[in-house]
This record gives sequence, structure tokens and C-alpha cells, in this order.
Amino acid sequence: MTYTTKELIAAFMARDLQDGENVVVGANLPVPRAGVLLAHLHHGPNMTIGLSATQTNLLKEPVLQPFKYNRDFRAARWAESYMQHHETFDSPKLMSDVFFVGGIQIDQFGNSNLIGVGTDYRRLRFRGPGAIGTTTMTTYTKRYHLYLNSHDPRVLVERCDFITAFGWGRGGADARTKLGLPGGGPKYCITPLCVFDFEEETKRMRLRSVHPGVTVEEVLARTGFAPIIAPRVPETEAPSADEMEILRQRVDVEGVLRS
Amino acid sequence: MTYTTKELIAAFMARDLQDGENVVVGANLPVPRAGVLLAHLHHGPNMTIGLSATQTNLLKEPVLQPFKYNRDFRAARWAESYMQHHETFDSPKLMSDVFFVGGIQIDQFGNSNLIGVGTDYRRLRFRGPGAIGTTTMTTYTKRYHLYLNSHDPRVLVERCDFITAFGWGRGGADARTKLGLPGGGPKYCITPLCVFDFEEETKRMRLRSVHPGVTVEEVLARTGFAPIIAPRVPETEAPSADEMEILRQRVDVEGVLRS
Amino acid sequence: MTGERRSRIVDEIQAAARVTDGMAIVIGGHIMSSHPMAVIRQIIKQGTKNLTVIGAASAGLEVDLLVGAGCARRVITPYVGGEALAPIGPFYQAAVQRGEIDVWECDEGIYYTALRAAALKLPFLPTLSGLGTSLPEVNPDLRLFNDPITGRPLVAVPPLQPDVALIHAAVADAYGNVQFVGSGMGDRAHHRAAVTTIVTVERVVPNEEIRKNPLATAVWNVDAVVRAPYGSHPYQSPGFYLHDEDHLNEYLRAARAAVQGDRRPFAEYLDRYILGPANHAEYLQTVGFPRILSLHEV
Amino acid sequence: MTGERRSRIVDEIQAAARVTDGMAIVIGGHIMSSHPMAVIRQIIKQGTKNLTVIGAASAGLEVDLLVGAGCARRVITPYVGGEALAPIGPFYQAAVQRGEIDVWECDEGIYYTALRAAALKLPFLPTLSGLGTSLPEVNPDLRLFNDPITGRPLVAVPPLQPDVALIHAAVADAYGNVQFVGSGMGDRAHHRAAVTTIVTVERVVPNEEIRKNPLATAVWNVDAVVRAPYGSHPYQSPGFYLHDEDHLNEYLRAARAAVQGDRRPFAEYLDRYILGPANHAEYLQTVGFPRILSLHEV
Repeated sequence: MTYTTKELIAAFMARDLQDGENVVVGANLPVPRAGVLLAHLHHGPNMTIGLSATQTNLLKEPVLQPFKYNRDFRAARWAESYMQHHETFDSPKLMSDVFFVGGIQIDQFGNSNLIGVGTDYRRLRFRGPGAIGTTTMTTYTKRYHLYLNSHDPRVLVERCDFITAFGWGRGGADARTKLGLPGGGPKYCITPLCVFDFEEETKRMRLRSVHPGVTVEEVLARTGFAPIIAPRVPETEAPSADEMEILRQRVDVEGVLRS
Repeated sequence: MTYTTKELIAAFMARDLQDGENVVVGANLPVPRAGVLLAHLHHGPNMTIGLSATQTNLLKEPVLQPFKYNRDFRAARWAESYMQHHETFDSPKLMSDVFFVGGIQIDQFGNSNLIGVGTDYRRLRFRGPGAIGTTTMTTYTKRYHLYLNSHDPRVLVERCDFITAFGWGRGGADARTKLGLPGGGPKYCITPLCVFDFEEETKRMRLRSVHPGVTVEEVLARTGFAPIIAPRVPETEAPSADEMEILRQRVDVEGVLRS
Repeated sequence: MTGERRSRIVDEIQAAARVTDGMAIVIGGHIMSSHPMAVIRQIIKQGTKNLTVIGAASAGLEVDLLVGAGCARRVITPYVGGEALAPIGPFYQAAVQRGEIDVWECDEGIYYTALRAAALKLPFLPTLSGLGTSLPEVNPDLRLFNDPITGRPLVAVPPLQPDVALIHAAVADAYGNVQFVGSGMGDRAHHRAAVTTIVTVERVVPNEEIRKNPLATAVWNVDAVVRAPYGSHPYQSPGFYLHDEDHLNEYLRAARAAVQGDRRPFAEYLDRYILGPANHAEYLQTVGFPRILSLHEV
Repeated sequence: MTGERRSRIVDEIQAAARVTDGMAIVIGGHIMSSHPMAVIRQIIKQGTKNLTVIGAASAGLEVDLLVGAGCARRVITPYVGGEALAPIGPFYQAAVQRGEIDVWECDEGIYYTALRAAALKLPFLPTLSGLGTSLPEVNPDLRLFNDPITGRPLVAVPPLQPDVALIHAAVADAYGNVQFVGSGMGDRAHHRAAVTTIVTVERVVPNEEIRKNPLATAVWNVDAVVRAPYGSHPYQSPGFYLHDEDHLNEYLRAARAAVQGDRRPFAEYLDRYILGPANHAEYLQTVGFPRILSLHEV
């Protein structure tokens, strides 16, 4: 069965989510949205799905209509409970167990930047939207995926101009515990070309797999730092027929991931 | 019109409450309960009344049935809103503007003690129930009344063995601001014999008025410290006919304050 | 493909078994209302010892009962009593005066601050509450310090993390969506701080009933749900039944006798209501339908 | 004897008049939903300047509009944008890049921590959020310090107190009891921290309607209630209408032209929708019934 890169990524994300976990869907991030919902319908019947300031379970919904915006109240129709926004920050038990974080820069140690690009904070060349909730969410969440929808050496940089979410700092397996950060840190960095993980000791990014048709050389040419490369880099695992059926028949009927 | 001491005290408390204030009724304190409800029906149509974890307005209720216990859910029938208990401690805007505080000891500077009596905390002669919410409420509330239902030199002491609610410390008008406490501190100490206020400079208790039939000597004999005494101590102001009518016809129909 | 959504319903015996010697438990409700008594009685019956008992911000006599039954090594709550019935719990008072249990002295504001610090995995949270009082002296865990920005004095409150939160609510579905009648007291704060949450409910309802009013869902994703009608007896359960003043007075007579040296009435109380009945239904049978059905509102 | 209970209803012009030059305002809602636009448009119309604009924890383009209209001196919110329509607000981005407005850099967790410190009148609250990041460097109000108990590093967050909280909700009664459809976003946190709270609502309902479901009352005792049907337009109002994507794109075209140097389309936008209409009803008349009634859910 053929699949798009976005479908491949959604399936990859889904496989990292475990039954029973509590995971928030960002309506405005179609690929992570699909990944979370795929996990839920495929192997996570006891996952709690956060959606538009509600929590719910969607097993019984034949088709999950997508909504474009984060707080679209139409997505609250399935609510089992509501979450006041500030309440999320009252306990990590109310936060997502897994989180998806983007960045205008992401560095080789998985630190990410949503403030802006430039050397002088008072005169940024490019002002970003702001940290949103990423600083706190990445402090607490069990693990998170860095996710980019373009693979660009200006984004995947040696060192971020500013850091809004601390990944592995300047490296080392104890980088987070030294600071007292309870969360598990970034686990993967996923791009349209490949998946990076973090080498166990240095916590530098390591090329874990390339998507079908992508070469290691291509990844290196479009990455602003030198990731760790294993002697043999496998292909990112293809979605199964089961996964593709759920994706196309229930999660992404409108084909956002195919466009 | 005749009245009991409890009715007198309820009327005194009521006169200190202003229209528009937010005041919690402790169902288990019949006299302050009556004072708050009297103020509400007499001159406080815009007061917010806290009752059994709810907030409401009771103007339209002809008769306010009393409930004996703090969280009796029957009192929630009039609710306009609910308050989660921990939520009270999220903002003084959600707390009572005025508070009524008892004590197993109260000292001349209005500090109060709910921990116990004894010199060694590990071997108390008498263990009290605990601070309840008084430490925090008296930190923030605009002003509070110390209230005792017996006037006893073992309770009204020179110095508390322990302090659970800081009144005016060791005295002085700046005692609270020096510590950075935002609340206004104790305004009155009301007993079955008299009303004390706090002298402006020293913040020592001053005999403000004696209840009808009580002499200054009697107060002094039953007080464990020497309060400030003005040359002439007036009688505590009697309730008006209006006030008595509301008390007996609407607030305390069952006559708890007459028993 | 995907399996079924798993039920989280357990019985009161299975629920209580999750509480083991030496744990810290936090008990929901508020003085005369909403205590998860079906599980608390079973904890006593199973003989759990050395508990740190974190009562509600204002606890009722259920904390006193745990002290009397010898389950508690340490008590944390700014009030243990029964209001007009008992200004202070008899066992609690006696045990503290005799130095038999530890007390972590606090008030309600400090109590919630400590639970919040635990929920947020913070080493402390600051408060103005307690400045100028004896609390930092009698509770050495509360430390005076100077605010790093303005230099002003503050009280540092360390975290207080319960292993298990025990809550009594109106209804829940089998999947751990819990709804109260009324405010839910401070129970959300307990859930946020605790490692595990167990909720007893008057009724288990279908998930579809929960979805009719999701705004009423106060706590979700709890670990276990116990079907326990009249499960707060002898305390109130908002919207369901009133407290049982006669039963509480029976308890208080036994407790007062015990602290005076005559433990027989309390031993009989324990036998009759806790050690004897095989489970919650048998407890209710002992209390009896006539008494239970008399606890109505109007 | 006692008087009548006073109505707190004011119109949007009276409400906006409570916001004066140099104040700090906090705006409720969340990105594309629930902003009190009837009052915000009036604040622009009355020419208020030098505001500290505390947007929602994630603000929408209403903050961008206030920047574009020259009302804001300082912006505090960890996000200003329109999601897929605009990853960042054009005026906001340009003004920051040009150094025309101050930014108090934070994330949502730090934002709520600062509001909480204000509510509790604390000089600071500690957080783990921001450790190892640039936030304490680019926002000097955030101070690194060592926990007084364990010595661990923490970030000290100072209080952020709004003078006025502006909230949009579903319904309220005349006495300031406010109910949302749905979660109410982070609006309760705004109310708790602010000196004054003004709420615009889709409908003013009788007090008796509020009492039918008091559990839904999210904020009570607010200072003023403004009757503003469609008052969140062009943003969503949960349960009432969807956002107006065409209108937002019209705004964005004007804003993007303005930051490129052509302010004419934005001047026209302001004239047409904000400066021209005498009040909220006239604004809606300009938008037109056909457009407004097209923003339905199904």
C-alpha cells in the first residue's frame, strides 16, 4: 500500500504512544493529531485524548472530523470532562504525557527556540510567535517529539539563538536531572526527511532512520549540524495495512495527510 | 424591646459589615451567622453571602433556615455559584472580606491560638483542634472580628502559648505591614461581656463598650490582661427595632440566639 | 486492532488493599461530609499500620477513628473534629497530648500550598501565611526565608505528596470520570498531588450519562472506582443523604470512654461496624435500612 | 430597611471608559475564541494609549489589533497569532522587530505563575519552567535563585497584576454571576489576579436561570456586565457562533500591507469597523446580518 511521508510520520508517532497514556491533540498540527488518534484507535483504547479543552475517548466515533483551530468548540462535542487552561499548569497529572514541539530553530541537543532569530534580543532579525506552553510542558512531560514540517539547515542548527524549551542543553544524559527537570526530555526529532533520536551518553542527535527515498547524504546536506550517523541507517518503518486503514477511513478521511 | 446578649452581639457584628462585601457564613457559629445575615437583609442587599461552599444572595428568602454544620448540603439550595475549597486559597478575591475567628487563647494584641495550651509543644496540657483556615484567612481578610462565647481569663491572656493567627504581634500600628501581611488585622474582640477594639498606636486591646448590665470591673476581673480603659466606657449599642425584627422574623426564627 | 476500554471498577476490599503499611494517604471531604468511609473501614479491618494520614483541609472524625484504631503514625490536617458534636476528636486529642502520634502543624492555606508543591514537583512554595505565628517553630518543615527579589520575609512550604488519595463522590463511570453534587470540597487538590486516586461513589453511571454534562466532571482518569452506595455513612453525601448524628454520638461515646481508659465500648464499636461485617453491604446491613433511610433531606 | 440588589449592567462604551491610558489590561479567551471584542474595539475608538496588554495565555489577533492601532506600549503573552491564518500577528512581529513595544517574555506556565503571584499578593512564586532556557536572560524580571530548603536552582517569577480583566462569556445575570459554554479557557485566572473585571456576554439571563445550574457559574462578583451578542466576532463564541475567517483575512491583508509601509487598507479597516460605528450594534450592522448568520456550527 502506498503512503505519504505525512502518513509515515503519523504512524511513527503513533507507535511511540502507549495504551493508557493521556495525550493532547493540537488541532492545528495535522500530523501529530493523526498520530495521536491513530494510536488511540489502533492500540490505545484506554488513552485519554485531550481535544479543545476537553478530555475524552473516541473509540466509538466511526470518523473523526478534523477541526483546523486549537480551541474550535465543535471538537468539544465528545467531551467527558473539561479542562480550564490554567488548570493544566496545576499538576503534570493534568498535562499531556507526551507532547509535540516545533521550533523556528532546533539544535543538535534538542533545544528549541520559538522566540526569534538574531544575536540581539532587542533587534531580532525575525521575531517568532513566542514560547506558547512549550517551556513548562517540556519541563514536565514524560517525553516529547520535536516535529518539523520542513527540514532546513536554518532551522536544524548547531546552536539555537535562544532556547524556549530545554532539551538536553549542551548534552549529557544528566543534563536535565542536573537542573532538576522532572520530565523525560525530547525522544525524537521528526522531519519530512528522517527521524533523529538522541545518543544515550552525549544526547546529541543521531540519525535513527531515513524516510523511503531519502539518502543520508541528503539529510546531512540539509541539516545545520553534524548528527551522529550509525554505520547503517535503516528506513523509517512503513505503516501497516491496519494503520493505513484507520488513518484513511477514520482519522484523516479528508486526506489532509495526503495533500 | 428586650434582646439577648447574643442578639446584641449579632447586631454589633452586622453594623460593621458593608453593602457589597463578600462574607462567608460559618453555619457552626450561630452568632456570627446571624450577624452576617442580619447585615445582608438590613443594609447589605449587594453583599455576597458564602454558605456551605456556595455564594449567593438571600434577599428574597422570607426565612433563613439554619443548618448546624459547616458543609450541610441543604444550605447549597440557594447557590448562585460554588466554591471548591482549595480555590478559596487561590485569591483573596474569593475569600471572605470579613472573617470571624475564635481561639483557645487570645492575647492583648489580638493574636490567637488554636494549637493548644502548654509550654512544651510536644507535651501540650490541652491540645486544640488546629488552626483550620485562620492563619491564611487572617493574613488576607480586610478585617476580622475575634469572637468568644465565654469571657475567661484563661482564654483572654497576656500572651498566647502559641499563635496560629497573627493579630498585632507584640503591638504597634506597623506590626502587620512590617511582616508584609496584606490584610487589615483584627478590628474587634467580642465576648459575652464586652467589645474590645485596638488602640490606634499600640494596637493593644481597649475596652470599647460593655454590654448592658456588665461593669468595667467585672470585665477586668475576668480578663487575663489589663486592657486600655477609657475614662468613660459606654454601653454596647442596642439593636434597633428594625434589626430585631429581621433577626427574629427571618434570621433566627428558631431562637438559637434567645436560648 | 484496538481492544476494549477497560473498566476501573474494583470493590472496597480490592481498593483498600492498595493502601499498605507506612503509606501517606489523603482523605477527601470536609468535616461532616463526603468521606470515603467504605474504604477507610476496610483499611482498619485489614490492619494497615503506620500511615501518614493527611485528612481533608478540615477533617472530620474519620481521622480520629484511624487514630483510635491504631492505623496512624502521623496526622496532617489543620482540623480534626465534629463541630458541635465534638470540637476536637477525642482519640486525636489524647494521642497528641500523649505524644503517641506526630502532627505536621499547618493551616488550610499552608496545607493546600504543600499539596500544590507536591503536584508541581517543586521543592517548596512560598506563602505569607504563618509569618509572625508559631507555625514555623512547631513545624520545622516550614522555613522562614527572604524572597530573592525584594528580600521580604516569607514562609517556605515543602511538598506533601500522598501515595493514595481516597475520595467519595456522587457518581463516576467505569472509566474514572468522577462527578460531585456540589463543589467537591478540596478533593481536586488531593487528586492532583497524589500518586494514585481511588474514588468511592454513590452510583456508577454509564459513560453516556457523564457525557450529558461533562462540565460536571471534576476529576478524570482516576485509578479505581468503587461502587459504594451510602459509602460516606455516617457522614453526609451531598444530594444523597445527611450525616447520622446518632451513629456519630455512639462513636464519640466509645472514643471518649477509650481515652478515659475504658476501651471496651470502642472495641465493641470496632467489632460491630468494622471488623465484623465482611464488606460494605454487610456494614450497611448492621446499621440497618431503617436508620439509613431516615437520613433523608426533607 | 434593605434596598434593592443593584444591576451591574453597563454598555460597552461605559465599560471601555474604565480602561485609561497606561493601565495593564488582561484579555480573556484563547487564540481564535472568546475575546471581548466589543469592549476592545471601543478601547481603540476612545484612543487609549500606552497600555500594557496582557493577552490570553495564547492570544489571538486582538492583541495584534491593539498593537496596530497604537494602544499598546508593552505586550505580555507567550503567543500572538492566528494559527493557520497567521503564525504570528503581523503588527506584533513588526513592532517587536523594530523595538517599538516591550515584550515580557514568558511561556504559559510562567504566565499563570505570575498571575497567581499577583492574586496572592506574593512578591514571587518559584517554578522549574525556564531553567536552562533563555527566558531569564531575555526577561530580567525572571530571576534564577536557589531554593532555601534544598539549594536547588529555581526561577523566581514576580507578580503580574492587571488593572482590568476583560472577559467574554456565554451568559451572566445582572449581578455578575458569569457562566461559560465549555471550559472558560484561562479566564478565571485573569479574574483572580485583576483589580477589576468586566465581562461581555452573549446573553444576560435572569438570576433564576443562573440558579438552575450554579455549578456552571465560573466567575462571580464581577464588576460590570456588558450585553454584547456576537461580542466576540470575528472570533468564536463557544456554543453560539464560529470565527469569521473572511473577516480575519481582511484584517490580516490590511495588517500585512501596513507593516510593508502601506497603512491605507488598515486605516480603512479601522474606519469601517471601529472608528465609524457608534457602538457594538452599529459594528454588527456594518458586518451585516448575512455574514453574522453564516457563522453557524452545522
